[in-house]
Amino acid sequence: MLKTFAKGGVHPPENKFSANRPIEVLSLPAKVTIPVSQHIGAPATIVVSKGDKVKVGQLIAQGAGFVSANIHSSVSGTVESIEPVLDSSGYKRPAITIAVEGDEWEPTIDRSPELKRHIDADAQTIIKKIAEAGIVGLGGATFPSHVKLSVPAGKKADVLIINGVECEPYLTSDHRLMLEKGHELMVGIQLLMRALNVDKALVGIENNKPDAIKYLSEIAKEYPGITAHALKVKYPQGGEKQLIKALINREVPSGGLPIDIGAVVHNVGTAYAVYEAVQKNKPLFERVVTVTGKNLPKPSNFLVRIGTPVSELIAAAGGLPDDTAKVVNGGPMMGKAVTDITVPVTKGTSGIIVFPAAESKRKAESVCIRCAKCVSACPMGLEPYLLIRMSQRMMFDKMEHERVLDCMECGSCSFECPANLPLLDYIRLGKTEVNKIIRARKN
Amino acid sequence: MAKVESNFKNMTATLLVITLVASAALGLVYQSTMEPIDLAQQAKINNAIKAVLPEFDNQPGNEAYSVAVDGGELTFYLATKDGQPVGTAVKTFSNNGFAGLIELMVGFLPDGTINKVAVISHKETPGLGDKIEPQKSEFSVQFEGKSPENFKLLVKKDGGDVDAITASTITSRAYCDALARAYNELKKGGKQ
Amino acid sequence: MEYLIIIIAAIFVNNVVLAQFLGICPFLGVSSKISTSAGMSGAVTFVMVLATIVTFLLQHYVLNPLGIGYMQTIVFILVIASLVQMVEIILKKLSPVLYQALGIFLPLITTNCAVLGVAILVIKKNFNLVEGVVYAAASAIGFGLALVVLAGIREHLDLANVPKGMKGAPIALLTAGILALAFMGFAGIVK
Amino acid sequence: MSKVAQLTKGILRENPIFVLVLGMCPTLATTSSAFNGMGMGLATTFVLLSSNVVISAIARFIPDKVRIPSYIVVIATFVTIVDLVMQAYATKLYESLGIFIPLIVVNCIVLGRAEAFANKNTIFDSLLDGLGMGIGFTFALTLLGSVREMLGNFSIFGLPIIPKEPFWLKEVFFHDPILVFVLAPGAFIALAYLIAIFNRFKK
Amino acid sequence: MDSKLVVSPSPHVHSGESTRRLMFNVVLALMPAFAVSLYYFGIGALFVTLLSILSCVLFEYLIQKFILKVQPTITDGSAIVTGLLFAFNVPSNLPWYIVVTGSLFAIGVAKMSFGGLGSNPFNPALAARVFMLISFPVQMTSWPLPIESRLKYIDAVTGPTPLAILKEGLKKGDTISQIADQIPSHLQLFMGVMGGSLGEISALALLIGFAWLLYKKVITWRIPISIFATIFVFTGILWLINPEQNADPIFHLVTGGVMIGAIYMATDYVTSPMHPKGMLIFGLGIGLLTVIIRVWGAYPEGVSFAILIMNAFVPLINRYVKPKRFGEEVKRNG
Amino acid sequence: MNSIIITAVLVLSLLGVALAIVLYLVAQKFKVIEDPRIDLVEAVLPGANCGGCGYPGCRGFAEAFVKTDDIGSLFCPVGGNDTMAKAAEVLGQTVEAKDPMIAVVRCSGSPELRKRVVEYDGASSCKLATALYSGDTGCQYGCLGLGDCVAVCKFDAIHIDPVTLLPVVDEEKCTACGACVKACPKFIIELRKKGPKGKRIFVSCINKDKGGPARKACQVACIGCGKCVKVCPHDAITLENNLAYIDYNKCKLCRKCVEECPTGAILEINFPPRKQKVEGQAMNVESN
Repeated sequence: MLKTFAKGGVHPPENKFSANRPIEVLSLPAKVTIPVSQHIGAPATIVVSKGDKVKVGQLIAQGAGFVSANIHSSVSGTVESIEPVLDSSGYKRPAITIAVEGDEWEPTIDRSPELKRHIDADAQTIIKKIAEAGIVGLGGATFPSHVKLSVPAGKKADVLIINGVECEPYLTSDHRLMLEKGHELMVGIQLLMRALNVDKALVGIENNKPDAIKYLSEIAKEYPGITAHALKVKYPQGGEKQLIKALINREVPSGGLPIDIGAVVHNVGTAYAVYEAVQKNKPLFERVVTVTGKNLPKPSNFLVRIGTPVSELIAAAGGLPDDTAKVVNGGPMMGKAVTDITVPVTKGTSGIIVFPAAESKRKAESVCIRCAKCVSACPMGLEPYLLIRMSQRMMFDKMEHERVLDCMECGSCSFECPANLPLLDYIRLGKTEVNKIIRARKN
Repeated sequence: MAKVESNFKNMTATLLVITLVASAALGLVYQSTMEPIDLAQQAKINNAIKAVLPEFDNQPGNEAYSVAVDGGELTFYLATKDGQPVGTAVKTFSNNGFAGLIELMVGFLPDGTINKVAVISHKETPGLGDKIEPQKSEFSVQFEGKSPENFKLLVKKDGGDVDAITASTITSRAYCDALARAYNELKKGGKQ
Repeated sequence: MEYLIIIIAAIFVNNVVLAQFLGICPFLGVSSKISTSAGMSGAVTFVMVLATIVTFLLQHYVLNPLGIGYMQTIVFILVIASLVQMVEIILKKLSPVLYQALGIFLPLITTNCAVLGVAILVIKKNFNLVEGVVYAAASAIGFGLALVVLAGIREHLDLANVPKGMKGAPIALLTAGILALAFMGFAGIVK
Repeated sequence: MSKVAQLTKGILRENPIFVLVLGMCPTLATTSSAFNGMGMGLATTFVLLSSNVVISAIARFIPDKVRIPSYIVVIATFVTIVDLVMQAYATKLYESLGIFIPLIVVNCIVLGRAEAFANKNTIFDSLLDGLGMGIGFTFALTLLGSVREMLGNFSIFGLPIIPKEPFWLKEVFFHDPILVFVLAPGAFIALAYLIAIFNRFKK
Repeated sequence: MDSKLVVSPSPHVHSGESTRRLMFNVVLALMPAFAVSLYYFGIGALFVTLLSILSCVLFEYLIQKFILKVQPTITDGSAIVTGLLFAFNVPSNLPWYIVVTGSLFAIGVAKMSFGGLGSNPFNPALAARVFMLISFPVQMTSWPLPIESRLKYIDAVTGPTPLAILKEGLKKGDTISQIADQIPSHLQLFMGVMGGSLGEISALALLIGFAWLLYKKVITWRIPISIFATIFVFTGILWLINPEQNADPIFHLVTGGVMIGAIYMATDYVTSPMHPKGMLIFGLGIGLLTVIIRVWGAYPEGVSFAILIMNAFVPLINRYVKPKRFGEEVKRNG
Repeated sequence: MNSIIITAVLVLSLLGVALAIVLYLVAQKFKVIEDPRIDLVEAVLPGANCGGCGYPGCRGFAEAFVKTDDIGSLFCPVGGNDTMAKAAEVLGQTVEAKDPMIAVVRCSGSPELRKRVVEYDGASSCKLATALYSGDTGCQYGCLGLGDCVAVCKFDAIHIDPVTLLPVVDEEKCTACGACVKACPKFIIELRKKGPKGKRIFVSCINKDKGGPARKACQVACIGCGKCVKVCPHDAITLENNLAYIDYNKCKLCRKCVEECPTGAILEINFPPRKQKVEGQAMNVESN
């Protein structure tokens, strides 16, 4: 019996069309648009101005405050404009547009392909380098990584958990990364272990990637303390709390963080970025993105510069199919539908999924028949059927009581609902309102 | 309109007056209705007896006597006309009803044959057991003019002569049980 | 065993509300929330037992010996009304906590015909004092059970799309009706 | 408000059962037949009428703090009178109404009208009000009783409503009445729909 | 691509499950039992079932269209399930007007008055059955004998159910061994050779449907199994105490409405608890009440009443029995 | 006299006296002190408990009203001046009359004038859609048309027009309680002076984009050209962030700005029709 988390979860069709497509480097676009808020926290402060010449890897926006991250240019060229541009949030937000001229990198970056296994940086240096490189959680949460590594006083991490689950259907970028950059990943994990001062790291991988499990288990033998673990395929195992529960059987308390029970979770993509930042001095300005879809001619995994328009990726994957009616940034369960395919790739873009018209629109809602499928699907043990009714009737104080804030918006409830109720929609609404109530109470 | 103040004296006085008037009024009404109420009670018993016996002219209620039996009580009412006995009404019961106690009034003619049976009270299921009431089914008619000597007071299923009410064997059994009890006591101590 | 029969009969078989139609007004009025219905049940239990004891003593030691049984109604209701008020005062003074939980329901109890009804029934059924108390307590529990269950269903229906005309009293009555149907299943458990 | 309106408001606009939803216990308990319902309604009307008149007459002599007990005594007196009189002259009805005769005393309508109307209006107005409310109450009980009797016994005021001819009417369509309506659950269900229908027509 | 892009909140995929499919699976699961009842009760079973389904669907349509004035939703299949279950809970010789009245009560009173599918606190088919049982006690308790009544409807030969034989015998003062020869063997009971409601007789057929529902994940095992277990244990204890006054637990499981009630009626989504623990409590309650009514009550069968009573408790169970939250142990610190 | 009557009289009288004593003691010992004026004030309030006054329900308002020194600072938007005068009467004071207000919707972007560029498919809630994207049109300020304002209105005074897909305020029913103002996540609804005979003029747009993008997204957008500011004789119009705003306290309803506006973003309501029409869309809103 394979390990998995205890409660709830669903198993959507996997549809991993691009699993066998090696990572390709996407050719440079003519222009990139780099938003300055690509992470959770305050937007970064822009440090270049219109007309400036920039190089690849040059700092163009400085992290503002504690929970924020640096942003670097992903191309070389001229800053064409600094003004609000529509991004995948659906809003126009401040961004730096750079016209690409050549491909000139900052000289400090080590561009050699060979593996650098020896680690000479100490914990402080590692965290500092990660912060400088602007690394955020690449699984999609985009939480600044250096913040996660700075364990608050009085707490102690005893285990590092590496998320190679990739439980979202369709996406394969982490899968390819594990297969193709296994050793770099291992070194990255070791760097993270040193930064956290732990001697144990567990890599959790779902059983639908047997090649990755086999490969990583093998090479992990060379890296003391690191082990790879196969997990039963069940969404949302990639959720921090579920992954911790599955691997070490600890439960993060309600309202708490993984560090409260001694665990820190990082994505494999993040670990790879950490390797590049610390060992190769390379800031985060490119990432692996899966471009896929049922009717897309050539589902692929691309190494993409941040700021590249999504339309370029789709073009490289064979072009937008005629029947496309929805384009999603991220996985099908938690990703965000974009309002325009020209929006730029950001640090949090793990995949672009193109949906045909037939699968784009929701089916008509009927009424709740109290089948309790949402209750059994919820990995947090909540009662979505109750929450949606409360939310629709604006009973927000009661929703707080029902722990609506524990919801991590995995979408399992909406996925399962036979009545096609917009459960998660209303729960989200409730969460926003409850947060407002809590804030008002604190003031 | 000036309200009366709520002080101790006023409050006590008010209540006193009201209760005085109320109790006096009630007393008067009670006195004047005492007799009609008694008469009504009498009439009720007489009516029940009338329903099961031929015409009589005495007040059987005044000459009733009771016998304790099987944890209950049977009451015998002797009816006469012109001094001649016309029959005995027996208030009888059975505890074996579907929902407990069933009370019947059985009218026996002087020769021991059943004249008529009326139901005084029961809690049987409406639509099923309540068919023992004469106005709800023909069930009770089958006993009329039968003497328990040769008409076995048991349902046919148990080897008797009684056609049970459809789907209410238990009630029918209890009914027979009550009748049998009345007849047995009547034979034992009755017919004075 | 006899007490057990009285208890089961009063709670399930002849439930005060569902089979005897006593206390319908509070049953409909206070059943929109579970918490208030629970408070009401507590208050009713308390008053019902107390009222039964007092009225029982009055009936058997005052009214009957004096031959004025016909004054039952007027005496009982006066006693219950003032009893409720006294309980309210005493509670307020002695146990503010209890008063908070039950007190607000006390004024409603005067016009709860279940209290007067049970007091009269205890006399009618020829119970002795202990039986009377047991009967009163069980009746109150039966009342509370029906009330809390109805409140649960009504809270559930608050979140449902009850047709306009059925909202409020009709749907509560209808629920009570089906509840009464279901409770008929207990028929015959106690003779 | 005109005197006529004073009288008629209780019948429809402020009907104690269908609109105010008061006095539910006797409404449900005594309406297994139209006759019983009407009997209960009339008994209540008498109490309502008399207590309204008396209370409006004596209201201003009663200190506030003993208002309620005084009213209760007045009401209880009339209830007991009804009780005794019915026992004497309407034994059958008295027995089928049972405990609900003394319980008129706690019928919210009676005390409610005393509190809300009689103690601040003239005797004549109170009389009209009591009469109107009583008629409304009687109307509601008779209606409910009729409906229940019709469905549960196929009769109204004891008279069968299904004609004997043609025979197939009884054999095919109305073989057996829906018994539940003369039992406890039927009372709740019938009243629920009567109020719902009333709500519908009110709008 | 020339149409507008669709923007919707996540998730962007759906399991494809629908109310209609769930209902369809319930209907499918009831088919073995229907086949058995057709075999035993013949045209009566066919007529009553079709009439019940037809009138339920028709009443739902008429009420939604003309009284509530909403878009009729008869295509969701719930009215069909209600009709089917109501028919399965009545004798196959039930006069047509009772079937129609029952359907009207199920749909009009027990379902639509509360707001339709998803809102009704009581199982419509069961509420209707109990309503009819009390209204028409004779017709609702005259059970056609299996096989013999195949070609008859109204004038079928009737006889009591095993439970009624048991109840009556015990009331009369007989012992179990005296009654035993009037009752079919356990195997016959299991196969369904007995008088009873048209769909409840064959435990075997109903269990086949149970397996289908479990396989299709329409229901979970919790409610049925907890009912079976409670009845088994409770009657088992009584039986061990006095086997001459109490029937054995197997007898209790395979007779009457236990199977159809536990598998199809108690598990009705709308009227059963939402959480695993609540489901177990619900099943326990139904089991206990069933046995209490069967053994001590006036009615020989108590499953319908038991489920209906527990239906009333479901809101309370849902409210006070909550699923275990993730990370429950520590209190929220924000 | 019969002895039964005498005992009855005695018993009941004793009971009556005993009760009177008890109740008297009760009345003496437990007096509840609450300002009776609160009830009186509450009685004159509308009882809608809408919270438009800023207090939790009408009772809360009544308490505050009785306690406060300056009753002029409190106002019940639902009841309006009549109610306030009555309430003040209870306290023996007078209040100054306030100008009646009404909710206005500051967006005229019907689908015809403001092209939809994407299609929304989710729960019908503006708040929710706001979290998802800026709207289904090129204008990220405009009305989403999902009706959060309709849902919160206690007076049934606001509805989404099926043609324009914009909220329309029912002048008769609107009490200016402000619930819709709070509910709109786009801040499109504003409380403005109702004006004499309901006449009022306002800029029906809150687009802060520059002229080009604003015009491109919506034909009736305020493009921040400033013509109205120049033409206004009363200094009532200000321009900030490419958006004009008319101060309703200064506006004298001369309607010069309406004629001047090149896009038709300024609306005039309840004016008699004039000879030359500005644009069709002004009629749309008027004809509610």
